[in-house]
Amino acid sequence: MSSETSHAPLGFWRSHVFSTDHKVIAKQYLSLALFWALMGGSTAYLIRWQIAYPDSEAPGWGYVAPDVFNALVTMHGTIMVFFVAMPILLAAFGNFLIPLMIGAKDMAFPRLNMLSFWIFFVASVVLVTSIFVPGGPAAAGWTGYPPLSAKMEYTGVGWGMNLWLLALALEFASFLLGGVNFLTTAMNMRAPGLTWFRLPVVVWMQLTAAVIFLLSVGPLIAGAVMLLMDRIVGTTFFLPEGGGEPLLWQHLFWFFGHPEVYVLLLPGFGIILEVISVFSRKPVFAYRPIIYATIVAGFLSFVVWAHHQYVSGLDPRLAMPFSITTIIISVPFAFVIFSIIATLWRASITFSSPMLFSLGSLGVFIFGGLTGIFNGSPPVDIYIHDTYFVVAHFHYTLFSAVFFGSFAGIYFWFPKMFGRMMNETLGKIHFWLTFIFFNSVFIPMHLVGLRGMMRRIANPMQYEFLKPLEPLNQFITLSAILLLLSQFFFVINFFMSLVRGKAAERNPWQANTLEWTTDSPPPHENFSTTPTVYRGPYEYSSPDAEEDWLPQDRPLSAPRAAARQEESS
Amino acid sequence: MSDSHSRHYLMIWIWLLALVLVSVAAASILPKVQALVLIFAVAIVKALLVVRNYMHLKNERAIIYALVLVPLAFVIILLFALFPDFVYRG
Amino acid sequence: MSNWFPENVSTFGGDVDSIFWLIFYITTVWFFITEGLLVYFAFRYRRKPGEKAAYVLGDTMTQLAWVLVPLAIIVVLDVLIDIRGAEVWAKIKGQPPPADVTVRAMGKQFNWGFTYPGPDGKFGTEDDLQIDNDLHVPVGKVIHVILTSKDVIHSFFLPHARLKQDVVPGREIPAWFQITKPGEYEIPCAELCGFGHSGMNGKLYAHSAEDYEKWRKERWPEGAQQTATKG
Amino acid sequence: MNAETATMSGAAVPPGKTGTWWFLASEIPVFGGLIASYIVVRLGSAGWGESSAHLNFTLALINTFLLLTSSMTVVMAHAASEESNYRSVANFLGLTILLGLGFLGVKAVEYTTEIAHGFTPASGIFWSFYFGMTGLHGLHVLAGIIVNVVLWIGALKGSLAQNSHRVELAGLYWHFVDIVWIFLFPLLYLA
Repeated sequence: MSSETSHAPLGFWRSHVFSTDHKVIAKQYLSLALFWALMGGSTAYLIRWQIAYPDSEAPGWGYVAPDVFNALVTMHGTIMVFFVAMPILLAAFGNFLIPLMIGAKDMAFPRLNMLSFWIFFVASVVLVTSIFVPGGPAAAGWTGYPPLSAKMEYTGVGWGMNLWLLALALEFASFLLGGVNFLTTAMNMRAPGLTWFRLPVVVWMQLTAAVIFLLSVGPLIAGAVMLLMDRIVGTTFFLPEGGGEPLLWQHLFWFFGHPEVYVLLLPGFGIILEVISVFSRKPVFAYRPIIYATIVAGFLSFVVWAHHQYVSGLDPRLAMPFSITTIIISVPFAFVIFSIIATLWRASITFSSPMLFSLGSLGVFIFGGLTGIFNGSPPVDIYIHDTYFVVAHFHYTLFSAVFFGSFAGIYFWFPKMFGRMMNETLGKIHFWLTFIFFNSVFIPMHLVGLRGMMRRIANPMQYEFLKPLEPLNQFITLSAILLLLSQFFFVINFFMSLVRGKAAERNPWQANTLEWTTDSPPPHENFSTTPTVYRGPYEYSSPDAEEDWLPQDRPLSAPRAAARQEESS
Repeated sequence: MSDSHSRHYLMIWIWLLALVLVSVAAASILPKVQALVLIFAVAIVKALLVVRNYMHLKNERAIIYALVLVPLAFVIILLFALFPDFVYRG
Repeated sequence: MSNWFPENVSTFGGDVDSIFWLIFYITTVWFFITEGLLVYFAFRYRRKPGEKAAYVLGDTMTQLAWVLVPLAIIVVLDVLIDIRGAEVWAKIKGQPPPADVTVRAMGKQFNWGFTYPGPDGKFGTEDDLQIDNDLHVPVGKVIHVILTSKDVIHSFFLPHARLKQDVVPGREIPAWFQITKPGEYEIPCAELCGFGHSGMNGKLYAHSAEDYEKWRKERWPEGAQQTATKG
Repeated sequence: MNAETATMSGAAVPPGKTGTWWFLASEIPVFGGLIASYIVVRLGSAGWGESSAHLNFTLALINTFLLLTSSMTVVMAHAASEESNYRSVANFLGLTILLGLGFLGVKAVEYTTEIAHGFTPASGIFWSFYFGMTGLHGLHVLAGIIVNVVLWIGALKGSLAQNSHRVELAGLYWHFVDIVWIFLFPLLYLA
């Protein structure tokens, strides 16, 4: 394949639509994911409205029937996890950052990279069409437990469910190809001098996330094939009347499901680690142990899945081993959290909007991690399983990476991506509103959950013991609406800065990693000359330099190099 | 075509075919349990023959070994974790 | 803070709550330590002109100890929580106490169907009673419920008894509870089971001894002489 | 996809091979999950032996022979491409494609006879797994054939020279598909 010579002028189509440039592909993923975030956000609004004011006319939509409510709940989960979180955290940041941070011209397989976006685009089209198909979209929860999801008459959803499965299968194929690309690029195309332990942490975490996804999605692809055959060909994999096993799907789903939440979390951790280190002007505390902890957590994430099934027919004897592995996996993450906090010790912190979002993400994750211990303990899970306590828990852990983590990333790398600075005051307003309304939505949700309110019920007022929760639910809905509205500060800031933002220089934040050594936005081949790397990415406030930063590719002046040499030999 | 290569591959091919016949014979002669054990042992040997010789895994770097063994380990963990729910029916 | 939960009326409900509060106090302590440290460091070490950050790599054991020691404490507390949890789990899910009354519960799209064995104490005999929605049980007795489902996965949820167990079609899952306070308690379904999931709600009538006896006489007039406890 | 765009940083494994092995690593849990489910559900319920007796054993034996032989021919093609002998690369690839098509042909005959006897995917859990596993494997064989055809045309036209390493990569994928059948054959037909 003759790779395009760098100066061959590409037409609009080749350079903007069907482009093999990893930066363009990253922006394509980002824009498609932001569209889906809008869709996911509107499903959240309708769900919250129906719960707070059951069977009333939701402004802008109207009455939400029970089956429509189930479809909204399913779509909210599917869109947010697979069509917002994964594209932004894995595909957009991974595609944009990995080649730039390792000093490569592009991904190892540029055309495969473009192909994986367009497979994701087709998956999005398939999911959108599944909404308008007779019988409506899938309505069996984002987990799609059979037999409810395996037979049309149980939910009245016909092709909507089949297309939902197809959309997921395509999305998995897209991210499988993406993962192969990320790993091959990082293994083979690092700049000279860039050894494995001089890689920025966000690259390490992107790679671990890619490996976890690659090795965990298999059984769910098999499960999706089996479920699709159950629905179309009439096989009975998950139908007990035909000798099938409904619990088999839950095992296959959660064998993928739990590693999946770490696939979402790790890129978020990587981003906030980068941002915190830059704005504290201080090296990441325990860089290498964090990487080992991430890899250990990656392996452990494969042996914890059944803590989702304590009360769903799992053999009671299995609950204890899985609660032990669930406890063990909280150790590496606690280590990473404490190390991030230790990075702040004796730092010199500037509270820019990326930094605020990273600190917010950390604070939110600590709360989410701690509520996880309630869910991990089998007896407590007997009571709180499938209640809003679980919903509140996973929104804390997911929001920390997906919402706060990716906003930190967007505010931090916007200058490099688009060549313009974002407005700081709008960023700070957006942060504080999002942080306050996020907590006012999800802290009360813990209480609603403890009172026993079950998940995915359209009308809590049909239950005597839930009636006293009406004011709380209304408060949550109001805060959720305000949380959604406060996102407009980001949308305005994003599009305004695209056009009228102050022109960004090469290194606005004075950071060390390689992507800040090239222009903003970087040219087609990223680097005029392939950089050579002399040190790790976090040499801030290093004794070797007067300023408080020392880029990876800057050779040390001779005397200092000599001093450094015998010091470290 | 260098003879050493092709002769080696032909030898492996003959071994594979022979092993197929062994497992077929085992299925019809040996009692149930022994037959099963032998059949799947033969299957593993055949897989190793293909992986080591045809896929040249024996002269690859360790990373490639890991790429095969780690997913296999996870699949085996999944298999044994499913036993209590579906085989012993708790 | 005790009204965070619906009133507990079952024997093992107290144990479930005690594990919850054990975890609650431990996590609250850690919550304030960690978040407090985060906020304090963020504020205390904000950028001051002329001051450079410390070049701390955290690659020596003395520095790492600052992270590893709290981690070790967390591991110890986690193990404690897990041991206490295992005891309660074994009590609830392990060998249940002998049954005073056994009932079959069948989840179906959109209500619960209960089958009572009747005076002869055996299922499948003609004196069985099959009624929807209402589960009548004596207070203070061990009730065994054999959970199954007709169509999709539902979840038998007794919030006041701290009991929840998914019902899976094709399987019979045993569960047990013992109510301590007479009254009416709801039995919602906690697993998405179709468009009627919201509103799928049964009723548990926990009768005192004589009320339960009166209820049995109404249901099985001729078989009144068998005492309630057999079966 | 060629090797020289990569600035070598000590990795001896060229990108093409790294990528292919990562892809195969992600395929192992797919078939692993399916086979684990089959084993577990089979051990948990009775009556699978009788159903599997209805399968046509001789056809399966022929299929096993075809696929094993195609594994040999594709590695011969790889050996030939190492020596840039693109004439014999084309011959061996052609042979591999024929054997692959033969495999699918036998599979089609098998399916039609079974369905004619009334054993469709809907007639019970064994048949669900049988059609599910062999169907998914058959699709992978088909994908492999398409890749081999593309390379075969490249070999005939001589344009394969710059990307000769692709023959090895296609071979790796083909061996993987063959190994899956090495396990499917005893699981379905012998057990």
